Amino acid sequence: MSSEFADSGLMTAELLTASAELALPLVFFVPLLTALLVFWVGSTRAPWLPPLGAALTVAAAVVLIFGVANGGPQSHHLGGWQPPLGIELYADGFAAVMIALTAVVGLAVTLYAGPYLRGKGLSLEHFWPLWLIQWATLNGIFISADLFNLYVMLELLTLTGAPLAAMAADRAALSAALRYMLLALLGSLAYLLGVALLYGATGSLHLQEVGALLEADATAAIAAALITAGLFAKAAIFPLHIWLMPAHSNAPAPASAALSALVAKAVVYLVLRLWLWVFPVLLTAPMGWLIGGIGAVAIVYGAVQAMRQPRLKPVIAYSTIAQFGYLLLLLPLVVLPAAALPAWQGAAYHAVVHGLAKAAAFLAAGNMIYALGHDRLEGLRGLTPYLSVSMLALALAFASLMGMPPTGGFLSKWLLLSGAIAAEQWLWAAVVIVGGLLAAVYAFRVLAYVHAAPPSGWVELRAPRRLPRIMEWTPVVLALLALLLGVSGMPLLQLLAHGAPEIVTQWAE
Amino acid sequence: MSQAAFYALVAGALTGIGIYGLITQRHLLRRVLAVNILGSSVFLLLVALARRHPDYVDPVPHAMVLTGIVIAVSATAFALVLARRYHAATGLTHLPEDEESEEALAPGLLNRRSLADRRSGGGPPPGQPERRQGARRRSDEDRRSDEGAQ
Amino acid sequence: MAGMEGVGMERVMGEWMATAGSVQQSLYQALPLITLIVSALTAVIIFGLRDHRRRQRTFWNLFGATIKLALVAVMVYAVVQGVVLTVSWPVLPGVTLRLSADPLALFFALLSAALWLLTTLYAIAYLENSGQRARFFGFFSLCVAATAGIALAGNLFTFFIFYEALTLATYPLVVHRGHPAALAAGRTYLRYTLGGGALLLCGVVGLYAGVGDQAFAPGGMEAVAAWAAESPRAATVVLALLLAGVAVKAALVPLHGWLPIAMVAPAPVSALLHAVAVVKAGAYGVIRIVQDVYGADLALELGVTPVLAAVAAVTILYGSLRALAQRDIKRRLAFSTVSQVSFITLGVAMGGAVGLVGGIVHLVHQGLMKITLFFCAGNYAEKLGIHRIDQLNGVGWRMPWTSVAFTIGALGMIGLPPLAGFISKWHLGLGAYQQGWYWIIGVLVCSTLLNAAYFLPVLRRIWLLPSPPGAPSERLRLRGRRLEAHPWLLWPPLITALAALFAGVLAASPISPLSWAERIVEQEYVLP
Amino acid sequence: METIDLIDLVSIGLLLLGALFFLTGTVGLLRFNNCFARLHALTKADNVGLGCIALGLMLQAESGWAVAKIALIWALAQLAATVSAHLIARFSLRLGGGVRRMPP
Amino acid sequence: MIRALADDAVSGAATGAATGAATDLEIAALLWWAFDGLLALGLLGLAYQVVAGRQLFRSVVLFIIYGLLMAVAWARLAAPDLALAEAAIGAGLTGALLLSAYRNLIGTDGEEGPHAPITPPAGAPPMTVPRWAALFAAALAGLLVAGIGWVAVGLQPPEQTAGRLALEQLAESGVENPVTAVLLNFRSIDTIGEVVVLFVAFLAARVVAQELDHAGPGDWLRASQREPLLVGPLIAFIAPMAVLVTGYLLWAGGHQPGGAFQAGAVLAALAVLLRLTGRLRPRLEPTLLERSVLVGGVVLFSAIGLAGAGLAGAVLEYPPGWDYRLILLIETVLTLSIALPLALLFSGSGGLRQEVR
Repeated sequence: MSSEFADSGLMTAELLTASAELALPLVFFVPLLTALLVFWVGSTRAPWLPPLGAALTVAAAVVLIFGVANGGPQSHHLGGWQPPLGIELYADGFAAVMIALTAVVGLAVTLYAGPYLRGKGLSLEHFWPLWLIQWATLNGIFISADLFNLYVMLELLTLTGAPLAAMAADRAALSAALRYMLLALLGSLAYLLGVALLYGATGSLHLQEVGALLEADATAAIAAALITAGLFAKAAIFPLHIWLMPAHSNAPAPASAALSALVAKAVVYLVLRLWLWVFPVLLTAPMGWLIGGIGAVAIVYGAVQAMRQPRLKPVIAYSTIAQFGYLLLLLPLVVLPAAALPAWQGAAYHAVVHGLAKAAAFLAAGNMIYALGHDRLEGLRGLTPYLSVSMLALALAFASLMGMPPTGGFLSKWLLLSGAIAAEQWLWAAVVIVGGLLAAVYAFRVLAYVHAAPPSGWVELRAPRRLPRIMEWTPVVLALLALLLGVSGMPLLQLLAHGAPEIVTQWAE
Repeated sequence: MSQAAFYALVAGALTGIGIYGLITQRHLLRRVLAVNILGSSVFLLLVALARRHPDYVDPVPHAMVLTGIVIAVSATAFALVLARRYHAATGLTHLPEDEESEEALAPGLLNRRSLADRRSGGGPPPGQPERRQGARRRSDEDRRSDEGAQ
Repeated sequence: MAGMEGVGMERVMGEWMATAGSVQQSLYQALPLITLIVSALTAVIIFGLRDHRRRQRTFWNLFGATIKLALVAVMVYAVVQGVVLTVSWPVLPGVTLRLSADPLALFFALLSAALWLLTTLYAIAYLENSGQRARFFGFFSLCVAATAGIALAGNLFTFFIFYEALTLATYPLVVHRGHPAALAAGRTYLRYTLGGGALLLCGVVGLYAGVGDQAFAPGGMEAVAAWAAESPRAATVVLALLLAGVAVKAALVPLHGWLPIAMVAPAPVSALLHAVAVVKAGAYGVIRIVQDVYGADLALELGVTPVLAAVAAVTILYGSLRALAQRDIKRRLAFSTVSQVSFITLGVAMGGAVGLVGGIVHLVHQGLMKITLFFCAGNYAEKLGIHRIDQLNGVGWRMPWTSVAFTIGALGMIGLPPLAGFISKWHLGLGAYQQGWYWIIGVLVCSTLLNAAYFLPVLRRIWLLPSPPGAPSERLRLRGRRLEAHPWLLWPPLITALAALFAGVLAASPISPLSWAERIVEQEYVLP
Repeated sequence: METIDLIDLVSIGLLLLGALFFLTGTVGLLRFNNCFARLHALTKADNVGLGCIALGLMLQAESGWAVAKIALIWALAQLAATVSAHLIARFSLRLGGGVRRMPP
Repeated sequence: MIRALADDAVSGAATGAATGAATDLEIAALLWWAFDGLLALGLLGLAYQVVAGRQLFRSVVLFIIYGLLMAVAWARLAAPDLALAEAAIGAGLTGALLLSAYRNLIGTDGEEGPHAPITPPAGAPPMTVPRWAALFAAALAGLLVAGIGWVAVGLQPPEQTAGRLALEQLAESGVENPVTAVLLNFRSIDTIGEVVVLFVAFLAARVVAQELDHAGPGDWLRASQREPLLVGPLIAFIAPMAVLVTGYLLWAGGHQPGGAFQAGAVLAALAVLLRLTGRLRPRLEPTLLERSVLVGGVVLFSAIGLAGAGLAGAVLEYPPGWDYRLILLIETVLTLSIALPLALLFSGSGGLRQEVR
């Protein structure tokens, strides 16, 4: 934060950093307890409770972020026990950035979900507790520094995600949820197997300690392979991605926004955190090339599939698969001295911007479904007079996904690219450029429909349904935030610098 | 070879059986069984690891396994409820593997026909329900109208 | 304004919020940023208006354009005083977004602001009853913001941001009509511009990897010179990438395909974007890269400028030849633009001071003349429904004012002595002579002949041939008004035609584009 | 193995007897072809076997609580065995003879 | 005497203390190895049958037996708490869930019911994936087995483990049973997470199971008075016994194997039994009491945890001297909060109500 803010609010800054350590567990407990309260009271009798809970969670998140921004990484030993025995909640820059993203997108989803689900006739009774617990779990994943605790959180993530995907309870949604459940269960058991081997080898479950004790022997390699495979299954990275498109596109719009922008993102965040904190000793060039290769293939595959989809939400879902490829490019680059810092900042920045843009895109698609009843791309023709604001949000979101300059997406692409070129990694630079162009193809294919004139003899059976004001403006706000991140990246990168991984900072001196 | 190592080997073998079953069997109930076997094998490995020290028994893996068992039973319960509801909705007890039956499940999902139709110059305006080639079951046709998408 | 005298040297404001100086001072410094924000704001307001609010939209459109013109005028005054207004803030570690209003920037900004006002007038009248106008004018103002950004960019990173933003803002205008042909044109337009953008991005990132964050320095950056000395191969590759990326929008031969196809857009769009904003952005980019990043002599040393000159020459000839073969008015004008813009590139690539003056001044001259021609073509299409050249028989007597403007524009393009076109060609020829590039003089003569070949027959049809019987004549009393078209459709071409005439005839006067260009070249580039 | 006192001898005998009964019960389960015969073999042999093993263990138990617990276990096992045997018999009776379709 | 022999062998032939009866030791070790081998064979055989068995009903039943054998294995590996939990939840409850799901999934798919012919009809769609997938799965399984096997054999136990620390600091945790100490004091957020998982599973089932019919066979039998003779007395005897065992397990959790999870599981088993015999009927929406019990466990635990931040310095830290009492209070409420969702998951309904005569 710039100096002017600090000296004027000296007293508040002290208070903030002191209470930041307490904000760490609150960020997990506040949404959890709100969810239980909402279930206990019943959301019909207290419709104001979920937004209030969301506001409190955002407040806790803001206090925590300020604490990290001013006082560096925050840590809290649960139950007062020291790490190897007890569980430590640890929030460094990367976690604070992701918590900020979750707070913003979470607030947007909470405001959007009420009118949307009432409009679609889906029961809010079960959506609120599931969504708020999911939010608590997301914050839990970002701040937990214990391997087994992360397993419990991952399981919670799946169990809250699958019912949201199956909420529409038609054949496609049910088969998608079932496929998601089975693959996610396989994923979490593989992760648990990896954690068991790590515990067997090092005797501790704490992230930093396991990273320190681990040597590059067979056990560590097998554990790393199992954990990475498990997390790839849960985050639907390329080879194990089959469940993502049906699940994300059949879930109700707010749920698919949360699933794509936050849930799958949190699992990819975990992959990066484990590889940078626990397995840096294993992060050799060939391993980096393998994961980078998977990322590159994911970028191309996701984009190619996105070009072929006849409906809007599958296009956005496949673009999620593609965009995760960028995050994986971090691993091959982070081992190279010239590319470590820019690649790390680029990947984190991309995670935030992608989250905002993806949520905006899904909510805009939700507006279209709310107004027209379906989301086939032909329906977009001539829709602009009715849904002009949502179409603007969709355009801005896609601009960010493509990495076009005025938006934040461009800055993350710039960072990744400058890292790659500085380290003479022409392959990864080419992947970033080609990925941007492929994203432009499927993005402009959708935007062409938005601008296309309706075919002659167009018969509109019934006028599109009027959108409630809040549903119309939430995606635009998210898209503008992604645009704002394009204006200047300094605040976010300064926050990210706190507690950067040792593998990145080692080259700094 | 100590007793713990022996049981760890058994756990490894059980993991192999579990993974093999999960991938090859297509019946939903058998897949849930395979997941449970996989889970119990991971827990067996954990308990075996806890038993390696001659002078004490490590309680932390025990706590992990206890938590794991409860999580496994809740995940299984939800998977079974999903399978029951899926069976009630589609009458099938296995997930559609290839794309074709995916089409039967939800034409909207991979709308093969409208792609071909769009290539031949603009489908009918979306306002009007599109004529679809007969999917396998006529009755499903009428129930699945445009408004079905959520 | 009196306080400004004491401030002689260039002042850079580092922090995002100006800490030093009084608010009046910081506001004055941040004028470039305010210009950008004003045009962006008008776009947002227009997006917000519903389609049927015609009156309010017209007001905001004109209000935004005039305010922008006024701000640019203030900046011009400041530059005349010798103060370069600059504002910059850090976007990423080691990368800053920098806006600086130096003479060359304002030269282009003034051109685009003035023509923008006229085109807005023209567009409001032209799109009287067509749909989706809120969306059209919203993106129209976004384009003006992007062009202003390109003009005022202080370093290559900022230039690239607004360069790509221009693509985003122009695509919806190209596909505005929405019918399949427009969408196909849009796809082609994207294929070229995004491809070019990717090349430019590689170049810019390569440059930043090699040299770091450097502001545009007249005569080339020292850091780039040092870097080129140390690794000439990398410097050449980066320069080639930069020029290739910019060449797409400057419509150099292999990458010009999008320009003729994009003529399917409505007349104001093709008039402004493809005659002034988009194409000129490319040419302006060439000037900035060759002059302000590498410096003309370093570019010559690396052997890139001769290639560039050759490509420009080929484009000139090729453009004129293809224009000759066109039967549709707008496509002929498009190909003529392709060839005319390459004059600017040729002027820069030659390296001589006089050649550079010719290139830079042609930036304005070509803009004025080409926009007049597109306005007249639009009028013909709008009023008489004429799209092909052979329908133009006797139009001169039916729409005298438009035809007069058309004639001035056409003659200017050919390069007849008193008009603007001649001035730039004269300087280009002189510069070529001084530099010893005799074949360029040949190219200039050839292109003049070709221009004459494809413009004179058009003029002959307009004035000398009798109009076919029964052709609609606009001379009839239009509800008592004697003018042949809606005044807002008629005045813009006349004003630009007069401006072109004035730029040519009174070239020697201190406030003419030529003198402005000479001042730029003297002040900015100390050339042998 | 110097002095084997009487209690150990008796408990070893009881445990072996119990194991024998379990063996006979299992053989009965595999050999008989209809449901009722198999039920008969199982309930009789296994319960007696369980009783012998329980007695054998009671002799080894240190505290009185352990004896009580083993007795409780045995009682509950008996209850469960009888009820389930009753239910299976009732169910297969109504089903029709309880004859297995395929020879074992 | 036999007991002494057994204890020596259990304490590990590795020590090989050369007592007078060296040969007895080897015999005991040999016997134990035979037992382990037999157990391992049983486990592997059953697992294969469950996964690749022809008949689905046989696989489900064999899975329950597999669960029991696994409980024995854990008892053998000196993990009594886990053996209890595995027997009650792993084998018992999961088995009940599988059987009730099996009853609903019989039918159109060619999989046989208890009465259908043993071998599935020829026309049934292939129940296994194409050949290449099977080969891939076999290769993957083989790789995994080899990997884990190689690691299991080679892995040297680290000298300092979290477990050793837990045992050293057991005194301050307020309970003697190390597993309960880890669960409710050292790593208490995992336990909160786990109970939330149960609650979320219940919610998820509610989202999906709206229109499923919840009538069980017991309901019809109970209503039509044609209930088998012995079921009444069984329930009369078993119900109080189960509640007694729950209380005992809960109380014993402090110093012996036992605790909230095992007690909750027994209580859930009782509820399953009552549901099967029609004494408890499904209700669509949970009542206020049921909702309070469902959220009570986590809310109380979190409240005490957050209060800990004020009173004892860190979240989830018990004020000194109060830990045993608080842990016991939390465990009692947790038992209910674990038993109710498990019961509701089995009955697939929102709530349960007494069967009215």
